[in-house]
Amino acid sequence: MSRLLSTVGAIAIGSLLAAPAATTAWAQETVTVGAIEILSGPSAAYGTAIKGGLELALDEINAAGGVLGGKKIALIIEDSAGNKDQAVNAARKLVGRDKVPVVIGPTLSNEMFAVGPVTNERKVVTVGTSTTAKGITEIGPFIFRTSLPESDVVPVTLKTAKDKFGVKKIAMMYANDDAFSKSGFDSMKAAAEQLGFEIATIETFGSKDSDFSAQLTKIKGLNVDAITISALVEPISGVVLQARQLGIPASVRFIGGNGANSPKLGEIAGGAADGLLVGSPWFIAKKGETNEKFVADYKKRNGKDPDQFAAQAYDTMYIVAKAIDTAGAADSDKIREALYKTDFNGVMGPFSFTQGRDPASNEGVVVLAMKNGRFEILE
Amino acid sequence: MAEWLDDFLFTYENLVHALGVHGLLALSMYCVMAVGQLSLGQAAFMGIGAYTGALLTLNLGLPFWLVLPLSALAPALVALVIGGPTLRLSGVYLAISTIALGEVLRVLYINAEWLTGGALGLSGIPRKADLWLIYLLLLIGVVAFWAVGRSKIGRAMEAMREDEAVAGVMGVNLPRYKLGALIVSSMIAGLAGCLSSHSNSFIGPNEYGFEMAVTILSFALLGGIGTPVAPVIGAIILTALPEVLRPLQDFRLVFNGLIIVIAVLFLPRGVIPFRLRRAP
Amino acid sequence: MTTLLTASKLTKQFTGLLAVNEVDVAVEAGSVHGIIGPNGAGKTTLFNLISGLLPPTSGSLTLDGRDITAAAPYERTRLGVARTFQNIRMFSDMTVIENVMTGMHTRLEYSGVAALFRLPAFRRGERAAKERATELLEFVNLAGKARSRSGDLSYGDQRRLEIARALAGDPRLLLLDEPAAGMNPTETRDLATLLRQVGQRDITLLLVEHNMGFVMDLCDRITVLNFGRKIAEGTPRQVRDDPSVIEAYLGTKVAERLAKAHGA
Amino acid sequence: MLSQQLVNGLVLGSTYALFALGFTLIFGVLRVINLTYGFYFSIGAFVALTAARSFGANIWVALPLGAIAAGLVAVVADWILLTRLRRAKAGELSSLMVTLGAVLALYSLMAVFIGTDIQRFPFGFVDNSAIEFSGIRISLVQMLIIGTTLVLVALLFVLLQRTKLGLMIRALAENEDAARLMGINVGLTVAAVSFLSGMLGGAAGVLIGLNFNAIQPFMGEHMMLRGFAVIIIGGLGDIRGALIAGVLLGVLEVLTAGYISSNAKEAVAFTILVLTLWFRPVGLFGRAQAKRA
Repeated sequence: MSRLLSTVGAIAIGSLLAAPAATTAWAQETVTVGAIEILSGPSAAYGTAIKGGLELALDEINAAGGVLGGKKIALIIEDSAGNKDQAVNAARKLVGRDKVPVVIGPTLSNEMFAVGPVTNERKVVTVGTSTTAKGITEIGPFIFRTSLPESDVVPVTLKTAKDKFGVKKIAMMYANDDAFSKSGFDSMKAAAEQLGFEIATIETFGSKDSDFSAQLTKIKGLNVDAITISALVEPISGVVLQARQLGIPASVRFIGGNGANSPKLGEIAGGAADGLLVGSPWFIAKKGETNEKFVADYKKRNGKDPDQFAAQAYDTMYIVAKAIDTAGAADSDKIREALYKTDFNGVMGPFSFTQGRDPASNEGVVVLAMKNGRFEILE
Repeated sequence: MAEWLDDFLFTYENLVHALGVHGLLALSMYCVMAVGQLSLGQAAFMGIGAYTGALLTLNLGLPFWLVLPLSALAPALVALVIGGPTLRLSGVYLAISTIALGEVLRVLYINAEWLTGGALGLSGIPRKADLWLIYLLLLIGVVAFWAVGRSKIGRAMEAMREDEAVAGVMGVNLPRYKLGALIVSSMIAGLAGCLSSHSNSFIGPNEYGFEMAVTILSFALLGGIGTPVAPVIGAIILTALPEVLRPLQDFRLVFNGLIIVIAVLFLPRGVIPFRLRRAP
Repeated sequence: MTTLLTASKLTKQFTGLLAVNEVDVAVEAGSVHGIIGPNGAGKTTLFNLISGLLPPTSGSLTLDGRDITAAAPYERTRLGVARTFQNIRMFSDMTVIENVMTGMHTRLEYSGVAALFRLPAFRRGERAAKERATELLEFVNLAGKARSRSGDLSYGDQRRLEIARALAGDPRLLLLDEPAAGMNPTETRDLATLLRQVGQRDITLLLVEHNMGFVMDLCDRITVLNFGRKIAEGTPRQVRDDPSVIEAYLGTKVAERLAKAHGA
Repeated sequence: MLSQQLVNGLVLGSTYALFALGFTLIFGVLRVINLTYGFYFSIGAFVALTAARSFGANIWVALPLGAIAAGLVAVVADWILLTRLRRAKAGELSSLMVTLGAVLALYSLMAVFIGTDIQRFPFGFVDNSAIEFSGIRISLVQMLIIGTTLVLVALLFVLLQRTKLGLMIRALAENEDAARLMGINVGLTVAAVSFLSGMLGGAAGVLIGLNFNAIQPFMGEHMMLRGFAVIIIGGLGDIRGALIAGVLLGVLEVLTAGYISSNAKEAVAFTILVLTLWFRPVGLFGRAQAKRA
């Protein structure tokens, strides 16, 4: 039996060994950067947008002469399918086989919690572009992120709601079964308490639920000024639609977290979502030459409008390329040092890292309001 | 160690871990199916082991040699509660209630935030599950099933699988065997869970659900349950194949599902159809 | 003589059908007791009640003075009840000798731990079991086929294997459900010889059979069932001459003849 | 507020009952826990959605279309997956496993081809307005769901008790061999039962997809877990039991979320399921003894 086992093992290992030789030969003229994104499965939309943003920036950087005096950047994007194990396997492959000095991604905070310890152990710089959960950069000294954590964005939104619309009494809702929504809610609750809101009730639901009538009926009876919601866009759309169906008036605004910041909300919920407020590190109609060019080029390259994930990825690719250049070598330690010194002005506005490897400023955050199924900047 | 070997092991460490852990899970599935029962709770039992192990390590700082057996004990208690009422009934009741078990536990992990971290799960679990330990346990498991399989217990189990009523007439204490098999299988799954949480550093509440349960079932059905090695080989094939054949990854679940259909309809003995001899 | 098995007012009701209706049977230790009756008389149901495969609706069962009405099949086996089935139910993937050894389940005393570590108790037990199984196979004339897959045996061989498997548990009471069904006269004669030898081993036999010659020849005492009720009991001679029995059997035949006449 | 919550519970419960009808019918007659049932639910909803989108079908066209399509899928699925096992008289666990594998493959295949994004019926597909009386709101779709559930249960009873097909189905449910001896075309009756349950599943998919306006391939799987709870609580194979258990479960879930905690809502179904298994495995209304091991 043990012979059988070892035979199977040998076959598996043999076929795995066959692959790695290919990538090393051209590593001399190029700097290889890895990325792990969700390109298939239920959440593929996020990864696809990120891929679009990364590749657009990459084309521009390479066309302008690359890094380190003429070396081009090669980007290897691995698919995680939103699966933690697959993400870790991808990270191990990028680090162990492709020997990349930098990994961009992975897409979800959950994946980062699994991937981070692995890359950090190998001292490979890892830059999250879309991981907004609490504690991401605390995984280790090699873990950075360019996405503003929810705790930086949400207070801006809530404060706007308070100042502009006189919101005082709120109900809070969140999906309690996924890390993204839960951690968004934690930030929201902290911000709401700090701003002195009266929290009438906290209601939860599951990400895959389709019936929210019980929670919403309860909220309806509490006469709140606004409802905060932290979840992915699909359940948010469902909640918003049912709230209006149950007769919660349009004057009771929804205030969304990062998950609500998606054009899909308008597509699905239509007019029911009108009035919803959301804070965003980036907005498609943001003024400025850099952004307008980015939006136009992205649309030309990918055939659709960019979203915040694409924008963050686009900036991140530039930030990483600059750091490689500054470091003077494709060496993880040096790139890490260089990242601390980042001073970049991209589509999201001025950018630098804190000592805790998070974005330093939330100045770029704009508050958007839904109107006729589309987001507009709240003036 | 040579650098390339180091890199190689690093690259495939997860896969090699997963092969061992999945082997144990397949063995746990084998244990139930060998007495003709169907449990879809192996993923849930694995989850209990994973959480128990992680919590004992993180909160109490117990040594791993103590954590491991405790992680096997916790799912055994749950198996006792589930198996008690359902094993008296026809087999579908166990299957359904074990599916439900996975769901109940998921809700529990999500809501017992103070303990389990809720949706955020538990992170920073130290990596204590060494490769040799995983494979040693797998080997012990296979050998133990092999040894017990060649005794009156093995004969009783096969008899139950072939014709439960007649096995009863032969004097096999059916409730005791069924419950025993469920408990042993939950313990193996718990061990696998504990080993996986101590090699992954992060666990979350949504990892031990329906899909994982079906995947574990497909291991055993592909390999067959003629001998204890067969399901392990099934697990190795189904774990390694998507890694070798990348395009298969998109269709991973479709593939696992079809494996089950094909195995039940056309390959009821699996790809390793040999049968363990049970008499000298 | 003492009574080994007593059924009193044993009743089994299925939806809309009284399959066994207040049947009293007393089986003497050491006897060969037959149960006969037309099709659908409730014979197999009675067997299933005695071996514990079905719970009775009412009534009670005692074995050697001990109430076994609620005992599970395995407990009855332990107390010495064994049976064969009308439609042979073999563990067909197992070898012949494995089938017989499975029948010894209750007689093997070693523990799981002993099996796991191959302790002396296990080795002793298995060795003895193998010897005993070989002996039983010789007894039913299957010694040469000990390692064949039992599903591949001929019909007659399977019948005899089932008897060997039942005997392996050292029963005091052996229930045989139509043991001669599907056998040719020679095979039937051999079977009768075999069963007489079994009887000499201090084993009480209770058998259901359609082959009248076989039953009359073999049994010490016969119970007749019809529509779930006991209609007669006694020695073969008494039963043969009992008018209600003749009516039960003849009645059906007459009815058949009448039906045929109508059809034509 | 309590009355509104009761209405919410009634609507939710009707969706559970509606979903469980066909599921329990299959078990009652064919003695199979057929997990592909969840897929009939998804496919019914998708066919209706496609009809509404591609040629602007209204609900009265899309609903039967979705139901019939799901019915046909059910007949084919049963034929491919279960005929062989039925002929071999394989145990109920084999059929459970085969449908389990098949349903996973079907959902995933559907997801690979049409994605897992939630899709919705076009705006204005049905009248979204709601009726309000003494503070209770109920939308037309919700009334449609409750109404359809009641009508379908009634039709099913009439079919089973008053028609020749019903007689054949009942005979098959009682005993397959006996039914064959009575001259019943078993294959045809099996197909009819599959078609019926597929239609029920498909119709449930359309209506529930419409009510929550969220359609995606795995919608059947999420419903399935509730489905298990309902058919076990109601008693396996018991149509009336499924109706009552479904409504009961919906009301309890809503009341739990409304008055205890929305965290606990998810646990309601499974708590009752486990209690049922412990104390009343024949289901709430079962009389017969549960099948013994």
